[in-house]
Formats: sequence, C-alpha cells, structure tokens
Amino acid sequence: MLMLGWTWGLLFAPQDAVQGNSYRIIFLHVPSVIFAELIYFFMAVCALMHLVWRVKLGAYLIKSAAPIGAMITFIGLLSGSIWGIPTWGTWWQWDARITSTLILFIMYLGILTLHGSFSNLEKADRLMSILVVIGVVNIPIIKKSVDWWSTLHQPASISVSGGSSIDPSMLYPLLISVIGLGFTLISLGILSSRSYIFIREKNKRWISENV
Amino acid sequence: MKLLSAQNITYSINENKLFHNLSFEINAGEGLHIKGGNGSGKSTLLRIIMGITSPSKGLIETYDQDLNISYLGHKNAIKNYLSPLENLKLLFNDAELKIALKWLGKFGLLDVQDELTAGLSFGQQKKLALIRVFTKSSELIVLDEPLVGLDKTTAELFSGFLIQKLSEGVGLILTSHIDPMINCKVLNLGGKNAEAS
Amino acid sequence: MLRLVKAESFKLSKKLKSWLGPLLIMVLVLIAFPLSIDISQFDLDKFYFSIIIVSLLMTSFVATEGMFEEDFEDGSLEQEFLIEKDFYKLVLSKIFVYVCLIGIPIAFIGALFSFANGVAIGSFAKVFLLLSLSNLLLFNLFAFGNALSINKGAMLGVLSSLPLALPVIILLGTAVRSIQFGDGFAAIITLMIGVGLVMSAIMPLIISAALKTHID
Amino acid sequence: MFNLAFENFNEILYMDGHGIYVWSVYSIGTFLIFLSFLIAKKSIRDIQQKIKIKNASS
Repeated sequence: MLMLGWTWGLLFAPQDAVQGNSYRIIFLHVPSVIFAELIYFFMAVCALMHLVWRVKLGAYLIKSAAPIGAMITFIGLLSGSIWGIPTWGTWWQWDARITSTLILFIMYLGILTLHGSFSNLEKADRLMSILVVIGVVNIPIIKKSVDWWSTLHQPASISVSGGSSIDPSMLYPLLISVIGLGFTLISLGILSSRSYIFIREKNKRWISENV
Repeated sequence: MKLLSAQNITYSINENKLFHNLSFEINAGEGLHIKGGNGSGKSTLLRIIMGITSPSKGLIETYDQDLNISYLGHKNAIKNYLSPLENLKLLFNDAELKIALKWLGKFGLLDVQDELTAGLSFGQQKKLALIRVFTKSSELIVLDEPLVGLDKTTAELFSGFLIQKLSEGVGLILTSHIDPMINCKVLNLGGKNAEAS
Repeated sequence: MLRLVKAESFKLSKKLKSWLGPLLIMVLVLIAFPLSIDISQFDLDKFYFSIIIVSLLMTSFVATEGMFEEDFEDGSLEQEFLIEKDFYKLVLSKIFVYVCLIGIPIAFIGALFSFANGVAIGSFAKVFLLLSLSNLLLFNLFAFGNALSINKGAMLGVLSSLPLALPVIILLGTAVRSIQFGDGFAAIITLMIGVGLVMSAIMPLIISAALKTHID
Repeated sequence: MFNLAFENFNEILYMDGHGIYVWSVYSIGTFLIFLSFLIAKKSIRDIQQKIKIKNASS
C-alpha cells in the first residue's frame, strides 16, 4: 500500500510539466484543499462511530488523522497564498474560500490542542469526538455565512478555480495528482494510525505478540 | 430489601487495571466499609457505585429506579465565596433548613454562620459539608473518607448518626482509614481478586 | 428547574468579579477605542459598530469563562448529577441566568454606545434586541467551549470553539447594515430568534454530555 | 499532449519568472509530506522498541 501510494504520489511531479507557468501550483493546491475537507469529514464519521457505538478505533483514527489534516490544510493555504503573489499581486485576500479554509485550519489545531490537554485519554477521546461532530455541523454554516459575507463586501471577488472550461491536458494531470495525493495521504494515515494504535494499546497482549 | 448490587465490576484507566471482577451487594440497613491502600481505587469504586463513572466491564444494578443517594467525597461542594448559612440556603428548602440549622448548632458553627466559608478551617468546612448528608433524606449514604479532619466529638456525633440511620434502614457505603466504629461488612481492595466477606 | 435558576442567579450575584467584570470591560473597550486613535467623527462612525461587535465577542468570551469551572472544582457537579442524573437543566438554567444577568446588560451598553454612531433613537430597540440575541448565541457557543476543557482552564476550549462563533459575527455585521439602510431587518431577526431557540435547546444536551465526560 | 512545455532544464526552473513560486510551493509541500512520513515511521519504531524492551524484561 505504501509503495503504491508513493508510486502514484511521485507521478504528479513529472505530469505537471505539461503546461506552462504558475498554474502548476494547481496540481498541489487543489488536491490538498480537497483533502483538507475530506479528511475532516472522515474524522466526523469516525467521531460518530466513537460516540454512538463506542468504537475505540474511531478516536484513534481521528487523533492520527487530525495532524495530517492540519498539515494538508496548511499546504493548501500556503500554496494558495504563494500562488496569489504572481497572479493577484497579493498573498492574502479576504475571499470566502480562503477565509473558510483558514477557519478549517484553526479547527484542526483546536482539535489537536484539546486532545493534548487531558491526562485521561478516554475522556480526551470523547470530548474530541464531540468537538469534531459539532465542527462538521458548523462547516457548511461557516462556509455559507462567509460566502454571504464576502459577496456583501466584495461583489467582484476573484474566482479561484480557473473556470469550468479546463483543458484536458491540464485536467488529467490534475485528476491524477488528486488521486496520487489521496493514496499518499491514505498510506500516511495508515502509518500514523498504526503507530498511534501501538502507543495506546501497548499493554494489550496482541500487540506485544505482533511487534 | 436489596438496594443495590454490583456484578463483576472491572475498571481500568488508560489500560491499567485498577480492580477486577468485584461483586457485592448492599441491603437496606446494612453498611459496607471499603478498605484498601492508596491508589487501590476506593474513590473510583464509590463513583462507579453512584453511576458517575461507568465501569469498564460489569454492571451496577439498583432495585429502585430513583434511589436517593447522599454523597460526600473529597470535594466538599461548598461555595467558598458564600457564608455557611447561604450555602445551606442554596441546598435546602425551608423544612430541611430547620434541621440543617439544628446541626449547625450541634457542630458549633452558629458563630461563624455569616462569615465567608473561605475563611473557615478545613474541619469546619468538612462539618458544613457533612450537614448536607445529615439533612437530606435518602436511602443510601455514600461517604469517601468522612472522618478526615474531624475532631473527636464530631466523629462520635457522626458515628452515632450513622448507627441511627442504619437502624432506620438506610444503606451505607464508606471508605475510611480511621475505624468508623460501626458494624459493617468489609470489602478489601488491597489484593487482586478481592471479594466481600 | 426554578430551584436551579434561583440558585444560579444567587451565586452569580455574589460573584461580583464574574458579572461586573465583563460589563466593565465592555465599557472600557468602547471608551478606550475612540480615545486611542486620532480620527475624525465621520470616519469613526463607519466602523464603530464593528468595535461594538468585537468587544461583544470578547466580553462574552470573558463572561463565560468561569461558568462551569467552579462547580467542577468543588464537586457540585457530582452532587447535581446524583439529583438530576444529567446536566441538561443545570446547563439550561445556567445559560439563562448568565444571559439575563450579563448578556443583556452588555447588549444594553452596546446599544447605548451605538448612539454615538449616529444611530437614530428609534433604532435603539432594534440594536438592543439584535445584540441581546447575539449574546444568547455567543453564550451558548462559549459555554460549550468551556465545558470542553474545564479541567484545564476554560481558555483552551473557548479558543477551539471560537471558529463556531464567526458566523454569528458575520450575521451581526449584516444585521447592522440592514438597520442602517432600513431593509431586511425583520428577516434577520427572525433567523436569529430561530437559531437561538434551536441552539438553546440543543446546546445544553451537548454541553451536559461533555460535562458528564469530565466527571467520569 | 505529452510534449514537454519547456525547451531545456533552465526554463523548467525559471518558468517565465514564476519558477520561484512554483518550486517553493512544491518543495515545501513535498518536504512537509515527507517529514510527516518520517515522523510516523519514527514513532512506530520507537514504540516497537519500547514494547520489545518490555517483553524482554517480563
């Protein structure tokens, strides 16, 4: 799985040599923003699993997915603002999308700090899951309201996606890089959740037998 | 009459087992003294019995759905920015308040009833907290180290009260390092597979 | 329920720091801000409302800080749990009392200061209603943040729930515009009342689950 | 479609002046992803070692 992830992941570096200029950032930017949200929804599903059916694995998965989510959101923000320098002439715009992505990033950090602040890990798991579930309810609300706000304040806001008529020679590498990043993140997630499960269950017999 | 029974209670915190497969039951008018060293899980067991903490495995069964429990733990649940009198007024209605005031007199706290509780000594605060247990009518009394910090006269008043309550058919569960001078069953948490004797 | 409301309001009224503090902070920010910058009245008018809104956010942040902490520290939560078996009523009455004793006065101060902003006398009631409603929303949200991290000081939890409050701020901004231009205000107020009702019904459930986890 | 957009290696680096942005984004991105892989691997190795030590001692 790891090998597959890396082979796919490595693919997107050569592929984006197809078209010119700073557009190339799209091959990192768009996938990372997509996964920034997907990971959060994944975490929300895990949180529900943890809260409703008391599956411990759910909490473990959230805990190991949250740093990855924070990282990928950060990459998305960073690539977006660096992309903004040549195209918009500024690295930050109070645009709806950017703002809501920033809020998402803050939420990831909040989840991480919340979990880190408890000595009783089971409590931490449960409270974190509650926060994640509340957060997922709020994401669409935040998105909507930020959208609303930005249309009020800047009617002529800059559209981030490069239009709907995207050329196939750009679309295919984009798709491939989305899939590639997906596999990379899945393998990363498996790795880190494996280590976290080890850490949490180190006293169980099946772990010590299968080191 | 059975008040409450525990079946195969196991509790572990961060995967470390605190105790394993405990079973016991409490009948009305019966006392249970839980003994054990520091960190053997006495307080946790009390919290499990009251349903505050949920056990990792096992079951607590109460035979009356709304069993009235009075509880006094390590935390007094007393507001230290209020006076003793105000604290009592927060807790009780008028009828109960009369009984509470009587106890306040017996404990010698009438002189300080209008001062801030924060200024009271540890023992005085403990007495104030005990009044809650003494006044509320309940079917089960749960006490965690009630005798710590109490002087001899109060301790005697206290065990006298408990003995009277036991004879009235109230169940009692307590932990204490000091002998409470009451006849009750003993549950020792010291060993691994402790059982009620 | 009535018992809890009475007890909570008695407790809060005895804690001078907890209810007077936020009010003072609100007044202080609103007075200090115009003093701190050298700006003409006309320019100040343009964004004084956003100062009111931000200080509203900050004061409700401060006001809710010790909401559950004290009850958790001294063991009152456990006692309450033994009586009621959950915290729904406690949380509901706590939020109610806090909104009444702190939230509404803050809203009043905010509305008073909005006069300085060239708001017509007739709009006073509107601004007041708006700010009180938003305080209801904010207190609910911050109470949730508080409940998440009572054992580590409330700050952390409130910070992690801060993003949840942003929509309220945005909504407020819109509402203020609608007051100034005199259209769409009724729709916004209805929306806020609706959201407020739903939230005050659901939030205590979530908060009491969080509190339960804490004393577990 | 599969023709290279650039004529030589220098142009790939330069990209009409946008190269610095593009390459910095990619280098930071890959660096972060790579770093998190390393961290995850290291924590697995650490915990495995701990368990082994524990197994040996018991």
